[in-house]
Order: sequence, then C-alpha cells, then structure tokens
Amino acid sequence: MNYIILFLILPLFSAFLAPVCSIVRGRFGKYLNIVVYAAGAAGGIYFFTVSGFNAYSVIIGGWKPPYGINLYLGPAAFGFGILIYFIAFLIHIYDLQNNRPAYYHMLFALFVFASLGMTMTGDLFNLFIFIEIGTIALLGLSASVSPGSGTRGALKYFVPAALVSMIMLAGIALLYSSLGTLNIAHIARSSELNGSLAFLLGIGMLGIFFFEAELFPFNTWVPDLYKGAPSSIAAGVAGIGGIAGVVSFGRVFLTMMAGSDTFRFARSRLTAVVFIIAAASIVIGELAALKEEDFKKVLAFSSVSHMGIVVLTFSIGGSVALTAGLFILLNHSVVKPLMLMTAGFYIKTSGKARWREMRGIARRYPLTGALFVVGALSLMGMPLFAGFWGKMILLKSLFSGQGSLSAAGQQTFPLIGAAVILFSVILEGTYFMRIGHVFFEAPPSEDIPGRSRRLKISLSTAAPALILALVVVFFGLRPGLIEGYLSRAAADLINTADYINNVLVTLSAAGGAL
Amino acid sequence: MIYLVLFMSTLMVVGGIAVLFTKTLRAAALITGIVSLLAALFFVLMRAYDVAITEASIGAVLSTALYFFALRRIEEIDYDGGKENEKKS
Amino acid sequence: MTAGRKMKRSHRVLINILVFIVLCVAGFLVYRSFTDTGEGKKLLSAAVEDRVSVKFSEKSVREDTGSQVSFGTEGYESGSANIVTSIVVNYRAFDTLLEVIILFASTAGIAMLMEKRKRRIYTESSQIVKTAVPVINLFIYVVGIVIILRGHLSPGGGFAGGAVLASAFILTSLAFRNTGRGILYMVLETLMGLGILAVGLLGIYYGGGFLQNFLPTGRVGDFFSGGTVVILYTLIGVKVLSEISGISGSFLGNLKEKR
Amino acid sequence: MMKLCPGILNTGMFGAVVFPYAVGIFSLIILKRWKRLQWAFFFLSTLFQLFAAYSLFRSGNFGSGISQKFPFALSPIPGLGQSALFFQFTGLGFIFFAGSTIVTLIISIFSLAFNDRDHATGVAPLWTILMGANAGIFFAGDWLSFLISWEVMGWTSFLIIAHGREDSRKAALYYYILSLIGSSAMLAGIFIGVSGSGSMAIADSVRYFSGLWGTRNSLVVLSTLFFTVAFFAKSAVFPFYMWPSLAHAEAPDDFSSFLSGVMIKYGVFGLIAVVLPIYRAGYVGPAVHGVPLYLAVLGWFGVITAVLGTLYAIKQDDMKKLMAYSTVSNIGLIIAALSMNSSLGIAAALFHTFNHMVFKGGIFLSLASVKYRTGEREMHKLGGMAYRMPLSFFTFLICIIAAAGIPPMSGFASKWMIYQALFEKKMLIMAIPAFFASTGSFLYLYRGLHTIYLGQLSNRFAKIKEAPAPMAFAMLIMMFTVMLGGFFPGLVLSPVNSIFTGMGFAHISQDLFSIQGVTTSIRLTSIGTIFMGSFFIVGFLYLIGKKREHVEQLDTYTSGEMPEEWGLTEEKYHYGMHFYEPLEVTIEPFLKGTSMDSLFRRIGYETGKLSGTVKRWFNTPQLGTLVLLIVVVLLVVVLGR
Amino acid sequence: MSIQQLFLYNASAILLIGVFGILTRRNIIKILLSINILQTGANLLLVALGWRPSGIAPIITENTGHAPLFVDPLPQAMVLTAIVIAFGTTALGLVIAIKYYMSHRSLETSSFMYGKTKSDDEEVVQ
Repeated sequence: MNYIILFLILPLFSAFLAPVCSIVRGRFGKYLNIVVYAAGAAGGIYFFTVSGFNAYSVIIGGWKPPYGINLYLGPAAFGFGILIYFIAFLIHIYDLQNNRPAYYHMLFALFVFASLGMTMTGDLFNLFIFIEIGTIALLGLSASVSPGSGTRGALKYFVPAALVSMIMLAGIALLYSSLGTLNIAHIARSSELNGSLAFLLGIGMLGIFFFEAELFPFNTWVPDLYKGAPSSIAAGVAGIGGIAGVVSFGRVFLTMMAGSDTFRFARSRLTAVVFIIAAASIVIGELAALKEEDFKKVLAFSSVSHMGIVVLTFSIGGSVALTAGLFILLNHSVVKPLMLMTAGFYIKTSGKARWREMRGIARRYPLTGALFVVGALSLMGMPLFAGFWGKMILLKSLFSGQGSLSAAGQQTFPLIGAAVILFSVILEGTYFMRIGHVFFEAPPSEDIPGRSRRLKISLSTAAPALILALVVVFFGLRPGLIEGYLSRAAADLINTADYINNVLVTLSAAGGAL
Repeated sequence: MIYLVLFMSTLMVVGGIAVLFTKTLRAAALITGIVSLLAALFFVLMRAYDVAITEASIGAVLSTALYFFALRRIEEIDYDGGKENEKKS
Repeated sequence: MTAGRKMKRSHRVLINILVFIVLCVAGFLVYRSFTDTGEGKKLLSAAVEDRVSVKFSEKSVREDTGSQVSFGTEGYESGSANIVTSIVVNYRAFDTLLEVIILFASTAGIAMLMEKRKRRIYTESSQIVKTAVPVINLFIYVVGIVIILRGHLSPGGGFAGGAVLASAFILTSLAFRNTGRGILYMVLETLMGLGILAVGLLGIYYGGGFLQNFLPTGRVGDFFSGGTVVILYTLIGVKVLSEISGISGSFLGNLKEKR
Repeated sequence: MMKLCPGILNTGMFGAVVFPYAVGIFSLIILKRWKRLQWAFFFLSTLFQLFAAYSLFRSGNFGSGISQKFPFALSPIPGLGQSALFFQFTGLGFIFFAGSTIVTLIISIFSLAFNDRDHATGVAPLWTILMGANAGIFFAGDWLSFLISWEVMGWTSFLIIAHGREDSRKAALYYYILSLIGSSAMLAGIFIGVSGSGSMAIADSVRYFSGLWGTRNSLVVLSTLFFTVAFFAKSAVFPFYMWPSLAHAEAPDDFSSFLSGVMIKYGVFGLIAVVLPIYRAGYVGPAVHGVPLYLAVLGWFGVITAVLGTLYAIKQDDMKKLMAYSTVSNIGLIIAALSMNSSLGIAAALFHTFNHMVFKGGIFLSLASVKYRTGEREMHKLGGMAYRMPLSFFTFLICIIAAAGIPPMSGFASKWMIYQALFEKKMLIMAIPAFFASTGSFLYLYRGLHTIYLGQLSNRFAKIKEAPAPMAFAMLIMMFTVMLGGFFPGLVLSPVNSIFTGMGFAHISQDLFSIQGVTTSIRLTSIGTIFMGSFFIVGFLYLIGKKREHVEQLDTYTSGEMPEEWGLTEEKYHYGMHFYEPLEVTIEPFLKGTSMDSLFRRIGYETGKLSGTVKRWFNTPQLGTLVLLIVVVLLVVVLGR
Repeated sequence: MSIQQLFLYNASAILLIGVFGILTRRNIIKILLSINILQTGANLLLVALGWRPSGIAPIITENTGHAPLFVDPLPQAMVLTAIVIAFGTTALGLVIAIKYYMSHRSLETSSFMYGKTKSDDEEVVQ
C-alpha cells in the first residue's frame, strides 16, 4: 500500500519520458500523457476504494511526520485529485487535434503533478515548492503559443508570483523560527502564537493562495493568461489550477489557521480579510465581465467571481457552507473547461477573438452552441444543472447564519455575502445570456463566421466537452450522489482535530497505513 | 565581528539600491552578482558553508552570466530589425 | 516604438515615493508585530533546541538515541557527517526531488520558448583563451567532482558541484562557440530523473517509504556512509550539470537540436 | 368520464409537470428536423395537461390540499432538508392551471397552422418545457420545486422571446434581467422564511411569517417586499411596467398571445398564494379602512399601473405594443382588486384574471392572423381588414368589447366586481383612477379596431384571404369562451367560491347567472339579452340604411389636389397616423415625468461605465502596485481595531 | 544590538529593497533583478533565523566534541532548495522577457496596457 505514492508521481514518468520518446516518435508524448492520466484516475479510484474512503497518510522516506515530509490523502485530496486527472485527461483528448511540441506535454504533466501535490501535501515548505513547480510549468505553457499576449500574460503572472511566493517563504521562515516546525498538523497542534505576529504570518502565507485562487487584488494576470494561453491551457488553469489553489487554501486556512488554537488570537481578523477579498473579487469579476469584448477574457472574469464565491464560503465557515462551496468549485471546474473548449473551437473556426464578431456561429455548430448554453446556465445556477444546488445550499446556509467563523464576531458577513451572490447572479445571467443569444441569432447577411473555412467538428473536439456537459446535467439531476462525498471532503478540510490525530498520532504510528 | 557585519550589510544595502537606480542594465546585473557574493559571505559568517558554496556558484556566477547572455540576445533582436516578429505574425 | 503611453516623470517619482512610504508603513507594522508584547509565542521563541531539526542533528528521528552523534561511530539512521546533506538528501529528499524537477521544468520551458538566434555577433576568441580554458576546465572538473562526491562529508554537494561543472561547460562554449548537443543534455536529464525515481521506488520495494534509504549507513565520516546519499547526490549533480548547461546553451543559442 | 381517460392520465400533478418536460426534451433533441411535428407534440402535451386537469378536478377536493411527492425523489440534499420537492394540490393553483391550460390549448391549435414553412419559429420544444414549468409553478408545494419551475420558466421564455432574431435581443434581455432581479429578490425572501421556519414547505414559511406579527414586523415587511418585487417584475406592475411593450411586441406572434394571456399572471398567483395570506391572520400594524397599509400601497401601485398602461397604450402605433400596454393596465386593475384582501376582491381578481387570459388571448390571436396575412405591425399601414378577414374581425370585436368592460361580455362582470371590491373597502380615491383606466381603454381599443379592421382597405391588401381554418377555429373557440364567461359568470365564480373554504375566506354570494356585490347585484344574463337585442336593432338599421360607396384611400377631401406632390405617401396620409394627437400632446409631459424606463436605462448605462473602469484596472502597467497598496491598507485597517 | 538582530535587519532591508524594486521599476530586466534581490533577502532571513550565537557549522568532524552547538541545519537545507528555485525562475523569466521584446520591441511595463497595441487586442489564440 506504500505504492499509493504513485497516485501523485505518475505524471512524473510521462514528464521525464515525453521528450526522449518524442525523439523516437513525434506524437508519442501526447499519447503517453493520455495513458498516464487515465491510469492516474483509475488508480486514484482504486486506492480510494482500497483505503475505504478514509484518510491515508503517505510518509516519505520513512521519517515520521513532524520530521519528515508526509502527504495527507483525505477525501478532499483523493476526490479532487481524481477530478484533476479526469479533467487533464479530457483536456488532452481535446488537444489531440493540434500537434504540440514534446516539452508542452511534459510541462502540462508537471503542472498536473504540481496541482496534485498542492492538494495533498502536509508540509508547508513542500507546498511552497509545489506551487513553484506549478508556476514555472504554467509560465512555459502560457507563453508557448502566442508571442504577443501569451508572453504578456506570462509576465503578468510571473512577477506577482515571484513576489508572493517569496513573501510566503519569509512567512514560513518566521513561522519556523517561532514554532520550530514546518508540518501543518504539528503547527496546528502547537501553542498559541502572538496575535499580531500570527496575523502577519497569516497574511504573508495567504497571499500566494489569493494569487493561486485568482482572487481580487492579486489577479491582474487572469484575463491576459486566459487570452494569451491556448484554450487547453486556459482550461487547465480554470479547472485544475483552481482546484489546487482552493483545496490547498482550505488546507492552510481552514485546517491550520481557522481550526486550530495556534492562530487563535488572529482568527477573526484573518477571516475578515478573506471575506473582504472574496466579496471584492466576486463583485469585480462580474462587473469587469459585463463590458468585456474578448470571449476568453469574459470567461476569465467569470471564473474570478466564481473563485470568489468559493472562497467566500471559507470565510463563512460551517460544514454546510463549505459543502456548498466545494459544490460550486466542482461545478466551476467542470464547466469552465467545457466553455473554454467551446471558445477555443469557435475562435479557431471564426478566426475572431471577440464574441460579438462570432454572430450566428452556433447555428453552424449547434452541438457546441448547446454545450455552451448548458455551461452558461449551470454557471448562473439555473435548475436542472449542477450549479443550482450549490447556490441553493450556499444561500440556505448563509441566511440561516450558521457557521463557526461567522459566529466568531462577524454576524453581518453571511448577509453581505448573500447580497453579493444574488447581485452576481444578475450580472452573470446578463452577460452570458447576451453571448449565447449572439451565438444563436441569425446573422444579418449570409456571412456566418467559418463559412469560408468550414471545419468539421472532430470527435476529439466534441467528445470531451460533451462528457463534461453530461457530468453537469447528471449532477444537476441527481445531486445527492456527489453531495455526500462533498460533505465528507468539507469535514476533512474543517476538522482540525481529526487531521492532527490522523497525521501525527494514528497514521504515523502505523507507518502510513490506516 | 560586529563591525564587519555592519560594514558588509551597509555594502549590501547600498548595492541593492544601486541595482535599482543604475541606468545601464549590465551594470545592474553585475551589481546584483556582487550583492549575492556578499550574501555568500554572509552565509559563511552564519556558518552555512553549503549554502555559501551554492550561492556563490549559482546565485552569483551563473545568474549573472544568464543576465549577460540575455542582454546580448536582446541587442541582437534590435540588430535583426524585426524579422522574427514578421515571421511570427 | 514602445507600445502604451509613457508615464510622466513626475508621476513616476510620485509612485516611487508612494511605494516607499507604504513600505515604511509595512515595515513599521512588521516591526511592531515582532516586538509585540502580547501573550503567545513570538519571533525566535523556539530556540534551536526545541525545533524539529535537533532530531536531524542527533540523527534520532526513528529511535531516540538521546546523545549527540560523534565522529567515527556507526549504526545511525543516517550516516552522513554533513547534517545539511543528510537533511537535503535523506530526511527531506522529496523537496530535493521537486527542486530538481523545477530546474527540469525551467529547462524545458526555455528550450521550448527560445528560438535559434538569427545572427551572432562575436569575435573569434584569442589563442590565449583557447589554450587556457581547457587547463582551467580540468581544474574545475576535479573540483566539481570532488564537491559532488564528498557532499556528505564536507560542505558542498550535488547542486554546488553540478553548478561548478556547468560553469566549466559554459567556459568551453564561450571559448569555442560550441555548446555541445542539446539532445545529449536532454537524455542525461531524463536518465538522471528516472534514476532518482527508481531509487525512490526501490526504497518502497525494500519495504520502506518512497525515497527511503535502503543501503547500510556506515561509520560517520567514511566515504561509504549515508547509504543512498552518494548515489542520489551523484544523480542530482549530473542532472543539475546537464540542466544548467542546457539552459545556458539555449541562451547562447546554437544548439544543434531543439525540441 | 374517468372511465374514458386511461390510467396514465391519473398521474395527477406529477404527470402534468413531468410529461411536458419529457416531450419537450424529446422533441428538442430528436425532432430537430421536423418543425411541424414539434408543434403537434406541443399540442398533444397540452391536451394531456388538460386531461390531467380534468382528472384532478374529479379526484381532488379543493378544500384541503392533497400533497404528492416525486415518484423518484431526487436523492435528498442534507443541506436543504428532507422536506424538498413535493407537490401540493390547492384550489387556487388548480384554477390557474386549468385556465392557463385551456387558453394554451386553444393557442396551440392556432400555432399548428400558424407555424407553416415561412412563419415557422423553432420554439415549440421550449414552449412545451415551459408548459411543464407552468404546471410546476401552480402545483409547487415547497420552495425548491417552485424555484425550479420559476427559473425554468424564466430562461425558456427568454429563449423563446429572443428566438434568434437580432432585434428581439434587447427586448428579451430586458425581460430576462428584470426577471433575474425578481428571482434574486425572491431567493432572499424565500431563504429568510426557510431559515426561520426550518422547512422548505411554502405553507410553513407563510405560517412562520404570519406568526411574526407584533414581534418582528420589519422582518415580515422586508421579506414580503422581496416577494412582491419578484411578482411585480413578473407581472409588469408599476416600476417594471415597460417590458411587455418590448417583449410582447418582439416575441413570436402566437407566443405573445400566451405571454400576455398566461405568463403575466404568475405574479398574480404568487401574490395571492404567498403575500396575501401573510397579511390576514393576526396582522398587527397600521391599516387603511381595514386594509393593511402595505396592501393599500400595493393597491395604489396597481392603480398607477392601470393608469400608466392606459396612457401609454393610447399613444402606441404598433398594434402589439398597444395590446401589451392594455395588458399592463388590466394587470394593474387586478392588483388593485386583490390588494383589498377580501373575498370579493380576490374573487374579482381571479375572475378578471381568467377573463383577461381569454379575451387578451383572443385579441392577440386575431392580431397574429392579421400579421400572418399582411406581415405588418404598424397600424397606420393596415386598415379595412374587416372586409377581407371577417372572422378575425369578429373575434377582435367581441374580445375588445370584453376588454373594454362593456356588457354582455365577460370583462364587464369582472370589472364591476373590481369596483365593488374597492367600494367594499371604501377605497373611493382608488376607484376613481381605476374608472379612468377602464374608460380610457375605450380609446385605445377603439383605435385598434378602427385603424386595423375598419376604415379603407389599402390596395396592397386587396387580395388577402381569411386566416387558415385551424387558426379561425381557434379564434372561434376563444370568442365563444369570452361570451360564455360573460353570460354565465358562475362557471368561473363557483370554483372560486369553492376554493375560498380552503383559503379561509368567506364565500361570495353568486349563482350561475348573477353576482351579489356590496351595493347592488347584477344579473348578467338579462343584461346580456338586453344588449344583444340592441345590437340586433343597430344591425337592422345598418342593413336598411343607405349603402356607402367605396373610394380609393387617397381619393378624399383634397379636392383634386395630388397629396403626393406635398410628399404625402399613402402611409403618411393614413387616418391612423397620430390618431389621438391632441391627447398625446396633452399627456406627454406627464408620461415623461413618470417614465421608469429612462431610470432603468440610466442605471444600466452607469453600470456599464463602472464595469469599464473596473476592467481597465486589470491592465495597470505598474505590476500590482495597487496590489500592495490595497493589501497594506487592509492590514492597517484591520490591525487598527 | 546583537549580531543576530543585525542579520535580521540586513535581511529584511534587502527584502524591502526587492519589493520596492518590483513595485516601482518599469523595466522588465530591472524587475527580474529586483526579484533576485528579494530572493537573496529571503534566503538571508531564513539562514539568519537558524543562526545561534557561537554555533558551529552542522558538520560532524573529528574536532566537533561530544555536545556540539550546531546552528540550525534545516533552514540551510531549505535555502539550498530556494537558491536553485530562484535560478530556475530567473532563467525562465529572462526567456519570457526576450520573447516579449521580440513581439513588442519594448521592455517597459507601460507597454502592458491593452488597447494601445492593436496587434494584441486582435490577436487570436485558439
């Protein structure tokens, strides 16, 4: 059962092998990646069932957790890791149509690897290195295709990333010097920090998660990266990177800061900061998307606001709210790749970047148009689609005002959050319906974009988006199937005592197995 | 000992500020190399010999070399006069 | 022909001053929070004795030997005399693996993004250089190999040694305008990376965790001490060497192959 | 009769909701190619709904509602509680369901012929799904199913109104934004109630709110305000009275008949089902003549809507816009009546709702058939259609007689009841503008009648024929339904009476032929016969009178001058141009003063500007200087506490 | 003040200089240099936090007695990692800067504004 580490390091094999194998055979890399992702998803499901849907702690090098490095594979890490593999698999199938260099596949594999590691690592410095890997891989990928906006987006991503990551490193150093450990569980178990010091460290470490989760002040890179990167990479950022950022954010914020006594003196202030930033990013994302002309940038702004909604639930606290947040995260990370695949296909077909200039393109390609509408309705939280249930549960928990953190000093937060979310629903409906209608409306003259160079929808283009749309509709019709698991994942993130117990006492004593 | 540390830290701070305010990029890169060499000395003072060696070899030498190579490349782009740009678009 | 509008000089100065003031405020806040006299743990309140690293220098993570390790004794969980090395390659070897992967990723990104250079402005290097460089290189090789191989006994190790060796390669390529074959570097990287993974999986195979030491840890101070440390550090050294050479090669930009 | 309907029709509310969904999705996916077949399926599913309504009518007793869970319960959501997703059979819901189903069935007969090759719009599947949502709204027993139906109704109707024409995008978006605002407000109200009562059932929330009187009045008023915003937005009451003029005009012609007949009534249903009960039991607070202050304000909003709708309708030249505004004014009357919150008021509201469904449906059908033949919407391009399309003309005539509230047609009785309800609560000041609104309706209705159907036939339309048979048949049915409602009010009022027991209201005294108000009672059959007799006399005089002679449209009093030389085209010279110009000039400043439209446009404009500013922030050249500033400011602020 | 305080002040000064450079410089190469300085400062901070007065290097040799006072080795290991990470990021950032210069002919951050260069607004990246 120690081989469970393969669930994490499988992408490394394809990453190492892809360049060399591409000497032998040009298209080898992509097929290798597809195989590896499928194997990863299957293996994840296998391990998850074998470990009895329980937490599992991988101890690396045989050094027990406070000293060595451990990976904590709870329900959150397992389920979202499987989801990451699944989305990466579909994105690569979508990517089969255009031939990429071998390094591209290698970097994508590394990006997937880093995202997986971020979700499951139990050590702060290790988390820092995973984030760096993800940053570097994403930089290479986003600048790979477009010389203009791609490099611009990469630079806009690079500089703040270096800033916040170094600040996080300094924060880790200070934390180590004052607590003498790097392990998250160990930190959460040790005695209280000084209030203002704890607040400083909290800000310093949460900065990079705000950055990863595309939250408000740190997200100047989002529109440029979405526009400049190829659509599959943008889909990867939206789906995989979003999951990684949010889950590691939850691990650090909920488990290490909010749940433990270590940060007790700074907890309410940190919660306030997270809440303000999340609410601001919701409002700003929706507002910015309202006037945006560029198709992919609209999607970027909408994902900003959705990540804001997800993180808002963190600051509300309470398992119900967090379940809703994870539901919304699931919906977002399934729908946004779907919409970005559609966007990539339309942009390729029409040769235009602005959605106004793609008028009537959905009449030519009705399937993709219908998929786009499904995604839009699900993002807006319309019934019969997955997003609806997340919105319902979230609103209920907000209005009922329950939640551990909201009890800790901020009673007004849930109501403000509810107001912000309802406002965001209005704006989102406005611009998504506008775009969908422009796609479906009859063009004034007979110049449907793509009429000139009509592309056939290859199976590799349509199938992944179709699968994602089916997932959305399925969870929209039978939400209870996923909801139970999501509440387990929420409990996994919230429940600090169990985490400490699992990592430091039971699992490490048992040498990793449960 | 403390005066040595004071002297070196003043040197480092001055170097860091000089990096920001020098006009030519090459000089700035060079000063950055010097600053990281000073950092390597600091590591020696702090009894971190491994770090000192690594910083001296990678941080000081190789990074500076990379900066010089990159600046050379950028100048060549100006010499070429936009051919690559046209080739791209 | 810079795109975008130029900011007026006064604005730039204003922004500088503004940021300076803000940074002063931030620095003051940081200072205040460090010297805050509330209850709870403060900065540096964990002395070196109460940190987890004490177990590393005592080599007593598994079972508590209680006493400090002295030179020339044997039978410890990690035999390398250089404790930093034992941490880097043994206790926290996973970090090292990831860090090697970071170099790998940046090499790949650079090789993918950087085109072949169009025109190269250089003057043929002088005869003195051409004769001096191999001699220097020989010296550098020796130093680097020693640094790599004695990484567990004395300061140094894979990263430093690899960097030193790479500097020799850079010297060569500058002197003879030839950065060797990029494909060679790539194959080297791949093989070394797979080697590291293989060592890690062997650790699992011999009934331990990933990247666990499965070789006997000899006497502290011997060359053959520290188990897999030598192997891993050698692999890392070669990998770092090839990666840095690849990076500088693609900066100098006349690699034969490019993928 | 129950013998006749096979077992599938006994699935009751569930079948009535789910069957149209299934048929709609089926025809959306499978029958993409065959548009006519889609319309046939739409007709069939509506027929099925009618049968389901009949079986419910036979089985369910209106008094105490029976509830029905989903046969396959969507696997439960612990976050939302177990009491989710069940249907509640209430008499109120049944009346609305039956009325809407009957009207929709007639419209679907019309659509069968209307959507031929060159008028076809592929909206049939969406409309089928919308009918499912329609049933769901009326039968919903808990907020979740209500919300699902409400939202599905919202986006399907958006897609139908837009139906892929560029000029209809603005209208559809306008409509959709308003309904999004409404549904957001409703979500707020709903979850206040749910978190208070702890269950998702609608009745529990209502009970919870009405239990709060005296303790937390402000909360109750706030949440009812949320609900009211939602229902007003859907029913186009005062602040939101503009969207029908856009949406009804731009929607497909047969759908705008449904839109104006049925869909605009959802708000009325919601108000009666949710808001009014809260203000009955144990209401503590200010009241006007026994009417709670909040409801009185509601009533005033209704009256303002009625007046504004009338005034706007008078100055319209587009016939569909005109009828849309007349719908707005009728809705205003209905709101005024039901805000009295008395049995008479609610009976009047329901009666007028049903009548309005029928006669406005008929009006829009006849307009649709005119547009089907001529393709014109501006009235000054039409004229004299009565000679070519007599049956459409008669439908229009009967229906506008009903709409104007002239005996013997149905509108008269319901309007009379509305006034009675106002009198009952001594709301005379409210009654005066209501009178004005309904008399003003003479003006615009007559404008429609005269300009479209009477007058001189222009030469372009000399050749056109009467609408095809199924459309004519549908219009005929509508006509007879209007007459039936007029002669026998009891047909509608006795079911209404029977639901009052369930709602806890007193009965109103009526029988099949007569209604008893507060001041007097009327016997509609006698009034009807008197008026019919007078009609026959007038017709006899018309027959024996001197026949008029036909002249060309331009051959009029210009005494031989050629109007073309003055640049007068046939249209400019049309008598329908500036029909009520003096009146329009008089009321123009008033309308300018009270136009909510400009306000909303201003809001949208400002939002756009704001979003442009925000968007520019993402391109700041100074990489994240703002970032640090903001974060440090946050730090200082929060640390300062 | 003690030497350790001096180390810490030095490190934080370098950190602040780096942040200041990142936020105010307008040349991309300058920004990269400031990032390097920032990273150096972070490394200094790490090692300085692991330093102890009269501590010796954490290497066991003949003349390290029985109870040696090692300085904290763990921050040193972390710094080893951080230096290599810094090198990788610097190299990649330089390459991206070169590419940016190829397409924009400018290293000024003011060229990041959209709308000024039509080529980027119109650019289609599928």
